[in-house]
Amino acid sequence: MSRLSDIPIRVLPSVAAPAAGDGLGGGLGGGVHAILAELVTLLEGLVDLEHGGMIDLHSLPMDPRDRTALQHALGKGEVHATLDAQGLSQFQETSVPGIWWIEHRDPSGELVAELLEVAAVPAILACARDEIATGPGVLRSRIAGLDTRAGQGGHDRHQ
Amino acid sequence: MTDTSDAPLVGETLRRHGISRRGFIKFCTATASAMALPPWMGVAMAEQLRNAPRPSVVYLSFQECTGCLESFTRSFAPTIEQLIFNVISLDYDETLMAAAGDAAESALAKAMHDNFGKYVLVVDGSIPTGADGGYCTIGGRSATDILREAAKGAAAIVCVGTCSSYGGIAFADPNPTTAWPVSAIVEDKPIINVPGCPPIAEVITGTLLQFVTTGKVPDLDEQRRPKVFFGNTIHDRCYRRPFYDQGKFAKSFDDEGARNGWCLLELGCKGPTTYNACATVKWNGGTSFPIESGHGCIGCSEPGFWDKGSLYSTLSSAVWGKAGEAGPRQVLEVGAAAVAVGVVLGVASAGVSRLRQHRSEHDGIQPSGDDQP
Amino acid sequence: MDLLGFARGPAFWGALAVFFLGVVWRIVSFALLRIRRDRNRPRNGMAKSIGEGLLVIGTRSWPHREFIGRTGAGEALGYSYHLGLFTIVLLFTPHIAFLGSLLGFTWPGLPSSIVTIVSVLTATLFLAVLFRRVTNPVMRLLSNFDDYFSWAITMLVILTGLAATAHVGARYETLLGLHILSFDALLVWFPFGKLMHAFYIFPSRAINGILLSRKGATS
Amino acid sequence: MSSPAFVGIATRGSAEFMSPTSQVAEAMRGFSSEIGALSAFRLESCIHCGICADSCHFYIATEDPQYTPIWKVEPFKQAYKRESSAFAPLFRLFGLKREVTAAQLAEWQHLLFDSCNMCGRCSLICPMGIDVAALIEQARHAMFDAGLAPKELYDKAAHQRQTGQPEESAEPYRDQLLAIGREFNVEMPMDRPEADVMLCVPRTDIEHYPSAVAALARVMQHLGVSCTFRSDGLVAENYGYFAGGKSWQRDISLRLIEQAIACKAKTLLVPECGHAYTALRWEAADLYGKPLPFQVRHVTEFLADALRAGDLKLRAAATGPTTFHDPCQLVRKGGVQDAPRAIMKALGVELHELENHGGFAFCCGGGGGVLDIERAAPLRYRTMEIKLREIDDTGARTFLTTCSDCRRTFDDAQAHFGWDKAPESLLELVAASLVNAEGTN
Repeated sequence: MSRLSDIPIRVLPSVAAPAAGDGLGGGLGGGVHAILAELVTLLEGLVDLEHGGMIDLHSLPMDPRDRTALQHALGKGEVHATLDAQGLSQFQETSVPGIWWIEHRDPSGELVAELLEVAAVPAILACARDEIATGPGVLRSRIAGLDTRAGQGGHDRHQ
Repeated sequence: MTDTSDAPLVGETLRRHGISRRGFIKFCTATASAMALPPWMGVAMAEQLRNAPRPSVVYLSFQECTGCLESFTRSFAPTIEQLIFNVISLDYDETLMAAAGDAAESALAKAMHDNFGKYVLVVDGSIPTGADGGYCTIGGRSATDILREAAKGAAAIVCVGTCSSYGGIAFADPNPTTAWPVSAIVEDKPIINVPGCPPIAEVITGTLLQFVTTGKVPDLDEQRRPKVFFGNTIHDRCYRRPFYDQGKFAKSFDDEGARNGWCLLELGCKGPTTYNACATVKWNGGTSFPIESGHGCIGCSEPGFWDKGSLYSTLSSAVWGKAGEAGPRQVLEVGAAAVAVGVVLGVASAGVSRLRQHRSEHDGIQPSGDDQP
Repeated sequence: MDLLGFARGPAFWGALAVFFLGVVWRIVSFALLRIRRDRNRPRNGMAKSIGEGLLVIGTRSWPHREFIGRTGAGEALGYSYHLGLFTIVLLFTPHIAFLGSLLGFTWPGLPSSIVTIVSVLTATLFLAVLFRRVTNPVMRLLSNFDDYFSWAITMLVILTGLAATAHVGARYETLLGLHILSFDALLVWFPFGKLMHAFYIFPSRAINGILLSRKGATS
Repeated sequence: MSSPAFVGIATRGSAEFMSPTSQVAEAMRGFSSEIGALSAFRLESCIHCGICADSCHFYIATEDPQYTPIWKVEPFKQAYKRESSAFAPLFRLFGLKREVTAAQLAEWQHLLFDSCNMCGRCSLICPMGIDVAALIEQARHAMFDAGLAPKELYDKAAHQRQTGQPEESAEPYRDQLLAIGREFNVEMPMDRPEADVMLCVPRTDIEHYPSAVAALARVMQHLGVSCTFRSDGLVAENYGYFAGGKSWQRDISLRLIEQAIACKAKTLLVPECGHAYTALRWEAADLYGKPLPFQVRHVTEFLADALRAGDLKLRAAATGPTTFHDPCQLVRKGGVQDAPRAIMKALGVELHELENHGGFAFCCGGGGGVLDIERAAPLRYRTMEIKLREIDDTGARTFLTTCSDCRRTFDDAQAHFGWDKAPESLLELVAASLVNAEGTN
């Protein structure tokens, strides 16, 4: 090949949508079965021991077709949550109760972690006890602030 | 840059920068994911780090190309900003620091003095020892001297890049500057190698983070690389591995196989013998890695990769001389020489045998009709 | 230099040189001994003798009907592991790449999984062959160091190859280095022992076939 | 250095004439001198697969691994590796191959002579294509040179070399032959100065089967062939061949060759004797040093030619179900594959082939001089059972062959086992089935 234009270009069919009947075996990694099997184990653990777990999708060798197959297998549930801390994070409940599809992105929008969490609610969403413990104080000081403002007519200001 | 003699805790710094608990857990989760640690470790790491002091880090550059630092500054998880501002105290780095000249050198002296025995020494570049160290001097002092002095007070040395880890391109034949890796100069300090040309950014930051979190040298392999990043070959974790198992190989860079994303082994991919995290952590924030872009692994995180023959010769192929790739010409050369010697020996051997036979005939045995079937 | 570099570099070229040198030395040493002209009037002319003799290369690959009952199983065992070895050596892609780098051309290979299965089968057959050599009174009587050593060195190549493919026991590059090194050892041993039969088998069949055909004798 | 004749004297009873060490040296030197490219190639090629054992009736009958054909030349393989092979200096330097000892060689006398008929069946089974029988023949030469040929074979060879007869006889064979002619009323052409065909006879026939001798003369007479016996070259057998004395074999063959040349024969006719065919057809010219000025034909080949030319007419022989034993030296090794069966076909013989027949037939058990070695008899009887069972299995009533040594061996078995069959000569059957010019007997 002497010139770039000599290299023939061929458009491959999109890998985003698996062909009908492709099933779970559509991808190359063959890991979709394994992931689903691990989810079953984690779900059973959640029911019996009230202790779920997480699967890090980032570290698994998956090609786009595997990913699509996994998404198809899990489906979409009712709850969707967004966390805005050091970039946006999306929490999507799947159609399988107790399984959450989590994407963490950094401030520039890059995907930095992708997880499947097996839990009633993703742990990161719940408020920590020590933080809740600071709540009354915060509120009290705000009440005090309201009183002051009412008294002084000062402008609203958050901490 | 912070004075760290009684360093503030990481958590405190975080709060000061307005980073929430969730934000930090998320950061640690992403880091754990990048380091291929179990996801729950991210949470544990977050808790531990919040209560750890920010350690001082000194970054020395010797015979290098700044590629490693370029890579370092492109870390996505954690970002270099997150790392520098929240977790560590980068007290000296010629390239990144604002100070220059004597001010920079005195910052180095102060950091080494204040944190003696506690700071982490990061080194990139090989150390040239030829010409009395004259090939690389900073402020009139040779790289060897600077390294030796800086190493004295270091808790550990992290060698970033193939040059400081193994000597790299400067060390390659014929090694004109008599360059050496850090491990050849410093022998009494724990050394963590993070090789690669350059290393993956997340692997550099992850290694630092892990050391900072635990305060301990992680599990290393025989090349002193953290097993958590260098425990598997590229080949083991390669998404093209199924094609290898099916025997589907690209034969050239623009053939059907290459376009179909088949295994690049025959195009010289060194994945099977290269230990690195490229296939899992990937590059540019997890965008892709060389094989995903259609080029085989060149094995840059392995010792002496510059001297192991062509980047495009198959891994199992024979190598000729110190670095050259072998081919039919060498087979012919070696074969012809060996055959020639073999013929000479064979003729001599047959000659001796025939002489012995001839003599025995003269000794009285009748000549015999040899060899009728 | 690491093990792999040594194995596929100096060790390989040294072994290849010994291989060529030894093979030629050994063959020339006997090929240049006297060949007495056969003065007896042949029954079949040269052309026919050569034709029939060359046929023996094929016909002797399987026992004559009269012998199958006693030797069929044993020969089948022998040939099957040879077929296995050929499959592994010639159709495993990394091997093709290796040979290709030396010869300058390549050919299509088999899926690695199939080659792995063949390798395991071949190794099993190889064990059976050793078992037979040790238990069969005739073979035990005939066997000497050459037989056991040639067996062992070939088995070593198979096992290190399997270990390298399966990543068992050590790092891949170490296993690959050991595999290539064991192959180097096999190359060095080749001219000195029975492995030479690879060069002998077809000429031997043909020459004796020609000489028998010359007499019109059964071959 | 001793001449072979001297070695022979040692064998004949006074072994002290030659120390064991020099015996071995002699044998190995002899072997080495005979090693040419071909034999070396054969020795090189063996892969110790042991498959040849399964072709050998001595092994099949006894399952004793020492009877594996290639094992019978083991000391010579050892000697070759040590003395003549490419790496001989290494073998000697590191002592990788021991020197062949006298005791070892003496032990191998049993394997090379008593338990080998040189039938060549092993040469057909070897997957490496090694002609094992050819190697054994060379090993026998070395054994002879070492003075280790069995006494019976040695004595007969020595006698035949000196007198032309393997043994003393009450009357010279010439006279016996003429007497047979008188007894069977057939003219014995003797010592004619010129003839197209020179005849000779197995001395086995003279002593045991005079009718076969008569049959030969009768058939020749019938065909009107110009032929003659020569009193100085009567005996077809060659004990030099059996004993392994190559120069003796040559001397013995020379008698026939010289007589054939003397009477300007175009053909030397080998009678019903297998090893005589091998010795004259496939080895004589080499020993003679140049191509023979006449052709060597076996009597069955000669008769088959006559049949084809229409010179010989035969009437059907009422032999009933019949089987045929293929003499190894003729059929397997000699290439006389078609002639005997062409003749049987012309005779209208109802042929029931043996399980192993043609080129793959088992030896009768007496070939290679084994019949003459007294101590070998028990082993020979064991191995013969294979052959006798095969013959019985055909259900044939008549049993033909065309080699007097084979015939002798079967007769001996008949006596030993009380077997119910006796071999008959194909030549005699032909002689009895001749159709004369008028179309009657």
